[in-house]
Amino acid sequence: MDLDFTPDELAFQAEVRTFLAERLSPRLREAAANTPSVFVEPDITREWQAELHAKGWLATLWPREFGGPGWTPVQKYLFEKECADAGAPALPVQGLKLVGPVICKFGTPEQQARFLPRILSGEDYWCQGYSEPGAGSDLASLACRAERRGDKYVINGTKIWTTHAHHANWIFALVRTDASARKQDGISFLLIPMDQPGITVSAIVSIANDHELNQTFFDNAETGVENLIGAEGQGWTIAKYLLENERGGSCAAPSLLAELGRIERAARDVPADHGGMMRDDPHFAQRLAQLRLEAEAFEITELRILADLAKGRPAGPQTSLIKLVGANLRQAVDTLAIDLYGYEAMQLPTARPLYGNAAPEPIGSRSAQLALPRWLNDRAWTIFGGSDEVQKTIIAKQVLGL
Amino acid sequence: MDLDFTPDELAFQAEVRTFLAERLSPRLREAAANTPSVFVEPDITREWQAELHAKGWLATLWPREFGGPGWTPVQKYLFEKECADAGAPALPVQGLKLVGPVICKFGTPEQQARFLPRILSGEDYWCQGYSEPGAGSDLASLACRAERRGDKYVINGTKIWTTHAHHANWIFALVRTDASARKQDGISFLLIPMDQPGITVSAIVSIANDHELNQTFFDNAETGVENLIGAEGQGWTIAKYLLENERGGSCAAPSLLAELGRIERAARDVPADHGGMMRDDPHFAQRLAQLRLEAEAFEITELRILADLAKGRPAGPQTSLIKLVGANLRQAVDTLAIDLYGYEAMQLPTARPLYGNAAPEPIGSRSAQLALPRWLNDRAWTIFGGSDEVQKTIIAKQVLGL
Amino acid sequence: MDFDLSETQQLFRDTTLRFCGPGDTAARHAARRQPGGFDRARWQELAGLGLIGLAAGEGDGGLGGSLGDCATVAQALGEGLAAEPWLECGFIPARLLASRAAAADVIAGSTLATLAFAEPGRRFRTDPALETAGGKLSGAKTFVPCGGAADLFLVTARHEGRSAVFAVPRDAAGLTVQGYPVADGSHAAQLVLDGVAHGEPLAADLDAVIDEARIVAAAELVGLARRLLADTLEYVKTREQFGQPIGRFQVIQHRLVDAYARVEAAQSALYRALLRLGAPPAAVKGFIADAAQWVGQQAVQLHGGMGMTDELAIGHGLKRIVLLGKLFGDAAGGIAAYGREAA
Amino acid sequence: MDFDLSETQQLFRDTTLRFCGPGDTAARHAARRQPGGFDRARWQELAGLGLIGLAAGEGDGGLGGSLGDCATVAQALGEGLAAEPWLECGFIPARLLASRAAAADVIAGSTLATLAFAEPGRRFRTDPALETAGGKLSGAKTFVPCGGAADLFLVTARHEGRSAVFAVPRDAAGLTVQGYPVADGSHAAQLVLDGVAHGEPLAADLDAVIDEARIVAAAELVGLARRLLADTLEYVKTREQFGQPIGRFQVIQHRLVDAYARVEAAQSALYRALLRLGAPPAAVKGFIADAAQWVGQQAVQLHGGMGMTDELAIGHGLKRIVLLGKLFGDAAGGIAAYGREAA
Repeated sequence: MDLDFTPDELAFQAEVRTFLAERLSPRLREAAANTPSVFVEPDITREWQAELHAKGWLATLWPREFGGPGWTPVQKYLFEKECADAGAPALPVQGLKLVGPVICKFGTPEQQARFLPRILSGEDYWCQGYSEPGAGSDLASLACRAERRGDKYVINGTKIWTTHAHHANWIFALVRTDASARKQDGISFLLIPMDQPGITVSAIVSIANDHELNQTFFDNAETGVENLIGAEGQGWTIAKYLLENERGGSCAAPSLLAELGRIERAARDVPADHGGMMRDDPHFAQRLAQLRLEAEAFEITELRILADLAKGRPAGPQTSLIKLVGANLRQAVDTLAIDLYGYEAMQLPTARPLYGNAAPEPIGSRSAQLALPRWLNDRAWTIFGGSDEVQKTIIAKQVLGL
Repeated sequence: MDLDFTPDELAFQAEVRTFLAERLSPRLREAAANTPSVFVEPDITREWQAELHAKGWLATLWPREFGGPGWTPVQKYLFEKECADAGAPALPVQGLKLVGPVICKFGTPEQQARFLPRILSGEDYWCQGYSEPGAGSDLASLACRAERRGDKYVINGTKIWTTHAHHANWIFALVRTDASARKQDGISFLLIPMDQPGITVSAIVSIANDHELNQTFFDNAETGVENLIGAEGQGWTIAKYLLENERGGSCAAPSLLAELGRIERAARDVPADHGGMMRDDPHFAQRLAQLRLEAEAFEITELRILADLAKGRPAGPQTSLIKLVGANLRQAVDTLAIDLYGYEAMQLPTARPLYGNAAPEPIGSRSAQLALPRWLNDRAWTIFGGSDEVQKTIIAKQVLGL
Repeated sequence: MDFDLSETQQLFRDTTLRFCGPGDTAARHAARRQPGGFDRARWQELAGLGLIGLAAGEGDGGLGGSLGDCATVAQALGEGLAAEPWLECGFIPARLLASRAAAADVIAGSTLATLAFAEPGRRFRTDPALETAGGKLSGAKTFVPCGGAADLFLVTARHEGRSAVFAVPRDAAGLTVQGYPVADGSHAAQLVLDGVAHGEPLAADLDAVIDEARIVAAAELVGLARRLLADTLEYVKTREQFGQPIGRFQVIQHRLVDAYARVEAAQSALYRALLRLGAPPAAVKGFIADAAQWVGQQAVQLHGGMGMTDELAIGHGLKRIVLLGKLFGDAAGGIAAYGREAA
Repeated sequence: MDFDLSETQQLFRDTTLRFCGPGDTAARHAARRQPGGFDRARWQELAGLGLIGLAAGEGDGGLGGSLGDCATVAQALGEGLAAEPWLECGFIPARLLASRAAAADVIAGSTLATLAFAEPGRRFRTDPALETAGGKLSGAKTFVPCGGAADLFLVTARHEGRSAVFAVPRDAAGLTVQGYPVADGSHAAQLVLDGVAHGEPLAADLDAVIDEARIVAAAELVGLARRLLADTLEYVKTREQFGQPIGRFQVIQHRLVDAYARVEAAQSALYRALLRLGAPPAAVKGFIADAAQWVGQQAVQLHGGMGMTDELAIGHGLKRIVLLGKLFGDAAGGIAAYGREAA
C-alpha cells in the first residue's frame, strides 16, 4: 500500500503548480474565496476558463479528439487538488462537465462541431433543465413536453432549480416527447436556445440572499429537431450517463481540509469568553479535531477510488458514498465556522458580490461575513443532485443488496 | 403553570418517605443498587413486596376492591419517585403490573379470587409468554397454539424472552386457538402452570453474563379451560389493554437524574490524564451537562402527562414518547459511566449476584464493576416492549398522522 | 400541578397569533425593505394590542405580566413566525426601563429601544469592558439588535465598579450608528461612542434581565420549532414523489418523530426554566436552541429545494432560530457553563 | 498509488481467516472456561502459522513484517472474531522483546507475554509512576491484558529518569498476580510488585511500540466493524417480521448505509494512519473505535433480542470493540489531544 506518485505524475503536479502560480490572478482567487454560493458568477469563470482553454486544460472530462487534455485519472485528480489548494474558482459544470461529455458521447458529428468549440470558448453558457415543481427527487414523473411540428420541437411546461438560467443562452433539458409511454420511456434529451420569446426566466432567491436558481417557463418555446441528442425516448439513458460521468475522480477533501485549516487559523485570533482564544476552547478544539479526522479519512476514500480507476477498474461501490459523505462534511465544516465567529457570524449581507470594490464592508473579517451565507446556501448540498435520502436508498439497493 | 403539590399530597409524600426510611433495609438497598440486570432477583423482591403488602401499598395499579391502595395519579407518581430516590428494588412487573390488572379487568370472579391474592402474597411468581422466535416485534404472527380437549387446553410451541421463567410457577401467554382466523383474531390469553412435564425452560444468558431470560418450550403442556382470560380470540384486545395500562404515570426520570448525580460525584474522585479529576475534564463535563438537561426535560415531560391524568384527561400523545426517550437516555447515561471509569469499567464479572458476601471483589469501586454489565444489559431497553423502530412507526402514525 | 395556560395567557396567545396572521413572506419582505429593515406601523399595532405593556410593570403603565406570561407571547410569536423584535425591543427595554419616563413611549410603540451590550472582541460576554469616565461613554458596541432602526440605545458600561445600563438617544452627540443586515433580516448596528454624555444608570439588574431574556428567547425558539415541524408535517402529507406522499416513507416518518421528540423535550425544558428548577437559563436556552436548529434543518431538508428559497417561511424560521441561538451566548457556552456547576 | 494488499499480505490474511474459522461461539465459551480464560492449544496453533513471528524482527527468528502486514493480520482477526489476544500477547511482546532470547519462546507460542503498563489511579496514562529503586520494582499494575494466563510480564517503570520496560516472569519472587474477567471474556490481572528484582531494561522504545499497538488495535476494530456489519446485512435479509425481511424496511436500509459509511471511513482512516499522514495514532484509533462501537450497537439493535444473547457472535464482537476502544486511551482523550495540536 502506498500513496506514492510516479516521477511523471510529480512532474505534472509541479507543472500545474507553476501554471496556477502564474495564471491564477489575485482577482480570481479573491472572487473564488468570497463567493458564498455554490456557483461562481460567469464574469469570473469566463476569465479563468479562458486561461485554461489557452493551456488546453479546460475540458478534463472530454476525449482528446474534442479538446480534452487526455489525462490519466491520477492527473485529473492532481489537477483538481492543486486547483482546490490554490483557491481557483470552480468552473461552470453545466457545459464542461454535464452536457459537453454527453455531446461527445451521443452527439452527431454536426452537433459536436457546432456546440463543443463554443463551450470551450465560453461563447455558449449552459444551464440544466431537469427538475420540475412536481418532479424533484422523482425525475421519472416529469411533465414538461416537447411536441414535434415539422422541423421543430415545440416545448411547453416548466423547469425549476435551473442554475444560472439568467446567464445562459442554451439549456439542455429532459422533456417528455411521448406521453403514452411508460414513465421513463417517453423522455428525450433536448438542447434549446434560451434567447426566444417562448422562454421566461423567473429568479429564485436563496435564503442567503443569493440569486443562482431560477424557474424557467416554456410557452410554445421552439428548438430545431437537429438539437435532439440521441433518439427520441433515449433521454433517460443519456441522463444516467451524465450522472455517472459526473461521478468518480472526485476531489472534495482537499478543499474541506483547506477550509478547516483556515478556520483553525482564524480561531487563533478569536477571543473566547473565559480567557484565551477560541483555538484553545476545549469544545471547539474537539469539534475541529473530529472534523479533521473525518476529512482526512474522506480524502483517503477519494484516493481509494482514484487508485481503482487508475488500475482500470470500475470506480466501485465507494463512489456512491462520496456525494453523501462530502455533502454532510461540508455542512459540518460550515457549522463550525458560524459557531466560531459568534455574533460576527450573524451578519447576512444582502448585496452581492462580496468581492471587488463594491462589496459591503464586513463586520469583523470577510471570513466572518461569508460564514452565514455559506452555511445557508450549503444546506442545498444534501438536497441537490439526489438528496441524502435518495442516495441512501440507492446505496442500500445497489451496494448493500437490500 | 405550577408544580406545586397540595397539602394532602405533600403529607402523603412525607408518609412514603417515613415508610421507606423505616422499612427499606440496607440489604434491599444494596441489592437494588448492585443489580446490573433489568430485573431484580426474586429473593430480594419477595422481601420488599412483603413489606409493601403489609402496608397495603403493593398493587398500585389495581382497583381498591382487589387490594389496590386507591391512589390518585399524583400519589402513584410520588410513590414511584420516592421509591426511586430511596433506591428501592424494582418489583416484579409481570404479576403486579401486567397480568394482575388484566385479571382485575377481564377475569371472572373465580379467577380474581384464585389468582389476585396469590400475586399479592408472593405465593405465585409470574412470567410472560408473548414473543416467539419468529414473532418479535410482529406479535400478530405468533404460532404457539392451544387446542381445546375436553376441559383442558393442550399447548404446543415455544415462547422466547420469558423473563424469570426459571423462577415462575405461572405463565400468562398469547396462544393461537384458531389457526383459520385472521392473524390477530385467533389469539387467546391463557394462564398456564409452569410446574408440569410438558414445559421446559432453557436459559438464555445475556452478553453481560446475566441469566434473566429464557426460552420456554411447550410440548403437550396443559392448563384447565378455566384459565382462559376473556373469550377465545380476545387475546389481542387484552394484550393491547395490558400495554396501555403499563403506560402513563411513568416515573423514569428521577432514577436517571439520581444516577447522573452518582456519576457526577464519582467523577470527583477519578483522576484525569492531564491533571485534576474527571469531573473537571471539559469533554466529560459537557456530556454530563447535556445529559442532565435531557433528563431534567424528560422529568417535566413525565409530569406533563401526570398533570393530564390528574385532570382526568387521557394521557395524550406524549406517553408514546416516554418509552422511546427514556430508553435512549438510559443508554446514554450508561455510556457516560463506562467512559468515566476507564480501565476499571472493563471488568466484566461472571459471578452473580454482585451484592452480599459472595459477590466478587471489584477492581476499584463497585460502581465501576457494575458499569459494563449494566451498559450491556441496557442495550435491551431499545429492543424490548416494542423496539425503537416499532415505537417510532407507532408515533408517526398515531400522533403525527403520517 | 398544572401546565395549562391561564385564561389571561390563552387570551394573549390568541391575540398574538391573530396579530401574526398566516406568516406572509411578502409582507415580511416589504418590511425588510423599509429604512432600518423595520416596519413601524406593524410595531405600533403590536404595541396597541398591549403586548409590549405586558412585559412592563404596572407602575410604568404596563400590565406587570409574569415571566410565564411573557414566554407565552414569545412562543406564540415564534409559532406565528413574526418578524417583529418583540424580545429585543419590547420585553428587554420594558424590563430595563422600569420606573423611567421612557417606559411609556416604549410601551406605546412610539420609541424603539434596544440593548447595546455586545462589544467587539468580547464574543458572548455580557459584562461590559466599556467604562464610564467623567460622565461620558467612549468605546464601541456591536451586534446591537435592531440598532439600524432603534431610537433609544440602552448601553451597558462598567460604572463605579459594576455593570450598569444607560439610556442614550440615537441623536446623542458623539454617537455614531452603523446598521447592517443580520440573519433574520433585521438590521443590527455597530455603535461608536465618542464621549457621549450619560445620565443616571437604570435601576434594573442587568444580569437578571439577561437571564429572563434568555428564557423568553427559549420560548420563541420553542414556538419556531413547533411551527417548522407543523409546516413540514403538512408538506410531507401533500408533496408526492415516487407515486406517494413523501410522508409515507419510513425514514421521513421516523425523522419527524425525532423532531417531535426534540420539540416536546424543548417545551418541557422551557417549563422547567420558567419554574426556575435545574439548569441555569443560558444552558436551557442552549439545549432548546440545539433542538430548534436541528428541527429547522430537517424542515429545510424535507422541503427540498423549496426549503432553500426566500419564498417559503421555512428559511425565515431557520434564520431566526440561528440568531436567537447565539443571542446572549450560544449552546456550547451555555452547556459548558452548566457542566462546570456542581450537581 | 496503491491500496491493494501485497501477495504476502493476502497470504497472511487468508491464513488468519482460515485459522479463525466461522466464529464458533461454543469454542469461545470453552476457551473462556480454561484456566486464565485462555486456550493454549489454539495459541500454539496460531504461533505455528507464523502469525506471531510476523511481528518480530528477522534477527529474533521472526519474519520482520511491516506495520501494514501486522495490520492486515489484525484486521483479519477482527473479521474472524478471533478470541486470541494476538495484539496484546503477540504483536506487543514481539516488538518489545526485540533482540532478547525470550523473543523466540514468544514467537513459538510457548511463552505468553504481556505488557503491564496501566496503574491504579492513573487512568489511561502510559508514562509509569512506578519507579525502580536499587534493582527492585515495587508498586502496582492494573488491567494487564491476559494477565490471568500470562507467563511473562513486561513491566513498565520509571528508570533513570525515563520510561523503561522490564521482563518479569510470573513466578518472580515478590510478584502477586490477581486475575479478573474483562469485557472480551479474557482475564486481565492486577499485579502487586513487592521488591521484585529486575534486570536490564528492554531496548525497544515503549512510546513507539504503544503507538504502533494503537494502529494495530485500530485495524482489529475495522475488522470487527466489517464483520458485524456483514453479519447484520445477512441477518436482515433473512429475518422476517410484518410479512417481509426486515432489510426491506427503509429505516433499516438507511441505518445500514450509515454503518457502511462509517466502516469505509474507518478503513480509510486506518490506511492513512499506516501511511503516517495526518492525525496521531491515538486520535485515529479513537475515531475508528467510535465508528466501530456505533456499528456494533446497531448490530445488536438490528438483531433484536438475539443480539443481546451470549449465543450469537454479535455480542462478543461488540465487547471486544469496547475493550479495544479503551486500550491505550479512549476516543475522547485521543481526539482531544489531536485538538490541542496545531493544524
